[in-house]
Amino acid sequence: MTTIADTAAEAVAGIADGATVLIGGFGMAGMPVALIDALIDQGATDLTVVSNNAGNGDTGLAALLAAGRVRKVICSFPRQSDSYVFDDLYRSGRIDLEVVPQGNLAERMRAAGAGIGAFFCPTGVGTPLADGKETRTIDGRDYVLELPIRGDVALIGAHAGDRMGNLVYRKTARNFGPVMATAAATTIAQVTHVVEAGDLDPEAVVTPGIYVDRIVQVGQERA
Amino acid sequence: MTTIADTAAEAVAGIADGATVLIGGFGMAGMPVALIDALIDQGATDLTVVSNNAGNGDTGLAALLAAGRVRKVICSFPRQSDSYVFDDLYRSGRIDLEVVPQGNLAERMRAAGAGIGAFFCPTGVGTPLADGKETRTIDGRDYVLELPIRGDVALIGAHAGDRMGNLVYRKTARNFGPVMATAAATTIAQVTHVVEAGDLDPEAVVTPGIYVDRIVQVGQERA
Amino acid sequence: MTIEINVDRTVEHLGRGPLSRDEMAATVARDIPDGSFVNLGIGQPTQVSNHLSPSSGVVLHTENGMLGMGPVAEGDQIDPDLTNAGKIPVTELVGACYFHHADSFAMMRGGHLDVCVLGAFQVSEHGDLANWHTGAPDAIPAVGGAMDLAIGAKDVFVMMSLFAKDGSAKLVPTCTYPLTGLACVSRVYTEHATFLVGPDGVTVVETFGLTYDELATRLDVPLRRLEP
Amino acid sequence: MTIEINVDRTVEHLGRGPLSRDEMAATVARDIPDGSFVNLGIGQPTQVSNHLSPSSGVVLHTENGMLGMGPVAEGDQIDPDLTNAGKIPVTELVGACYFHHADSFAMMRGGHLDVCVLGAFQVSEHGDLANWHTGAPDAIPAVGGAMDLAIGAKDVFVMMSLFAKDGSAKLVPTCTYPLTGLACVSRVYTEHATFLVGPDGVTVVETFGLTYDELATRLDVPLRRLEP
Repeated sequence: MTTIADTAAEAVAGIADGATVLIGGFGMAGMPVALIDALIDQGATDLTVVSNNAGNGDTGLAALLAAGRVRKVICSFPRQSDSYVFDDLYRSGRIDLEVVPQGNLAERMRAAGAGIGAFFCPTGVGTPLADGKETRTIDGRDYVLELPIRGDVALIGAHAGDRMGNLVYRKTARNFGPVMATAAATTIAQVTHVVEAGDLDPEAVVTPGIYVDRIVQVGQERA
Repeated sequence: MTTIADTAAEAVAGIADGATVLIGGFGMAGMPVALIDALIDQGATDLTVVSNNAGNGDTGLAALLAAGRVRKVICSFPRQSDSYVFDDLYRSGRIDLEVVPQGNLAERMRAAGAGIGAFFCPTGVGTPLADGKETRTIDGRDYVLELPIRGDVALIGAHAGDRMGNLVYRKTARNFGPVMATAAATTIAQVTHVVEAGDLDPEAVVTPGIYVDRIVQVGQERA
Repeated sequence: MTIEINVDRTVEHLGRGPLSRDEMAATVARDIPDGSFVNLGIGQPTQVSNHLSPSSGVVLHTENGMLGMGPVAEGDQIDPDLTNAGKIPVTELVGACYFHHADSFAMMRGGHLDVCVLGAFQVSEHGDLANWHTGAPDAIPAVGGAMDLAIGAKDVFVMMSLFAKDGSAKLVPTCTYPLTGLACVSRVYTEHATFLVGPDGVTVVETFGLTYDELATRLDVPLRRLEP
Repeated sequence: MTIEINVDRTVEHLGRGPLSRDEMAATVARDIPDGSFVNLGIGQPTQVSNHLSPSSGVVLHTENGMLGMGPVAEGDQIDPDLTNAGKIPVTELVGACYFHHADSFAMMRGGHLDVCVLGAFQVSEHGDLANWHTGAPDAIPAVGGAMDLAIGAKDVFVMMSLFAKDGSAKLVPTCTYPLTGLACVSRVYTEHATFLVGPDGVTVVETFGLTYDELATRLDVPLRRLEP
């Protein structure tokens, strides 16, 4: 059952030290900045963060890293022109990194959400990222065995959410949100609009409300 | 690139003897009856059909079975109150049957479409449907290894399709259509409405046009 | 089992007969927490929906691709594109949504449903389920979503008569019919009693029209009383 | 390789210098069949889009969840919710659609894209690709979608300069940089020549500003002429 939180602080209450937190967004598109800011205030530490990137500039995920709350990042692309917060932590040995091909990152979370125990994936065969992993030839093609990535919590951004917890997104800000929502024990969404049940077209709902535990409206980001 | 066929006959042209044909629908909802009728006229035989059921009454898939064109059915639930065509073929040894749990049927086609070589699935562990299959305990839970199901052709029903091949469905008639569209070398959709590119909301497209090879409009089934 | 039971010791409802089918459905409905996401199997379990009030906030899932399923459609409501898993026309409630079959079974297999209610031929004392095949040599095998449902929900409730037509108990030490799932059932609702099943064996929650001791004499499985 | 080449024997374009970057992009665009679904990698490959006419029916995929991507957004078109894989604001063409990351990479991994165009540090004579990591000990590893793209499309085209800044060839017998994918590249477009690579080794399709024999003396891999 989905609850509508009044504030981002209320939405992130209870996230525990040591939690694995899935954080949506591709760069800044879809990044739940208000929830991350609230998580910084909330104080949970020793976190493992799963996200496509490892922070841009000084805001959002980068601010969480700068606050020293993250033990490990699992991502596809930490290195960016403005990833200086992560770069510094990494080079000084203050953060662990697991690099995962972007599609494997998505598919491993999808497996967690879908109850799949592991899957044979063709991506990365013969590369350093497959080192030490089980491989198998199936029907003449080589595959690497990949395991699910589960979250204790997912923090995602969406465009609108109804009181049932159903979510719709906007353009490429959709990215990892729908997958992460399925892969975490508790999913928390910041949305631009909270709407009434029935206001979203049942054919166009992207994330069914069953995956969403808490929603908070974070202001009209655009007209 | 999607082509708009003028007739169902044109849409199913070229389906070869011995083909594996994925046929959408759950009961009659979403079943592409016009395409199946055209396939009967087209004459391809020795087919393997993958579908949730094995035909209802005398129309659609049941008519294809009655015409003697199907060598094997892969489905979850052949036995229904009105599956007498299949029942008779099966009991008289004139058709092969592979029964697959409904979710495995969907996930195995999803794997084919998504380039996954195999996956460990918890469904069916310890049951006769897992006999002879590889099993593995992962993180304390038992799983069975399941392989992809690929189609040479998918025949599906949808509500509307645009000239890019994008499809939307209607209510629970969506069922297997979007998954089958990804899993076949050639996907053929019968739709109630062919619309112009831009007429479908880009946020609400269910099957991207990349998965759809041919579309045919089969008349206004409802006002 | 993730759902708490609502009594702290075994209750014997005497001075009455066994539950009717409708009363069994009401008993299951009573035990489904408000706001749960629930899948009701084909047949008898669908009757549970008659006892779920709209104010409960219970959301029904149908594995052919919908959350927010409403009651059976009647008259003009009937739409061939909107059916339940039994292919019976149903309706859509406010706040519903649709998804395709792979997404629907991912939802189920991934453990996101709170409760699934199923019928059964047999349930073992440790929660093994047999409900898809009698094993008869002339039967055409057909599994549908039974195996997916059995292993998917956080709690799997079985609704069944406690005894088969030949008088044999359906709650058994070991299933003799082909299995649907291993150690998947958490509760069994019958006309004579409600049971918890699982790693610790069988615990009797309530009896209807007979005592715990009378029940024990009619079953081949060791029973335990519920105790505070 | 699934896309046919447009000449039947090796062509030497003499009396001119090597291709400019823009000419390389035009050459790649020329070889993409009308109606293809194409992913253009970050950096130089994005320039290929400048040479794809709207009438070609080529549909661009961006792995962050879109088919039907349009040109880079300018001025009022800029929308932070609509970017390409390089996080640059882009536009939406008529007939576009959006999907989430797992669906987007399923589309790629499942072999549904016709062509992917990537940059590279090195390509081996049999089509191994190295384009994600220099292997330098102080480099922060970052793979993004490179490995997924490498194994996903039906045809993987590489656009790169034929020689590194230190003069060493980037078309090599065996990659010395960490691999992105094995035997995945089908064509290599460079300023000096266009090559087919794969199980049969390296075939020269065209040269620009030098002869086949001159090219052969500058590379350590065995070359073959294209012959009818």
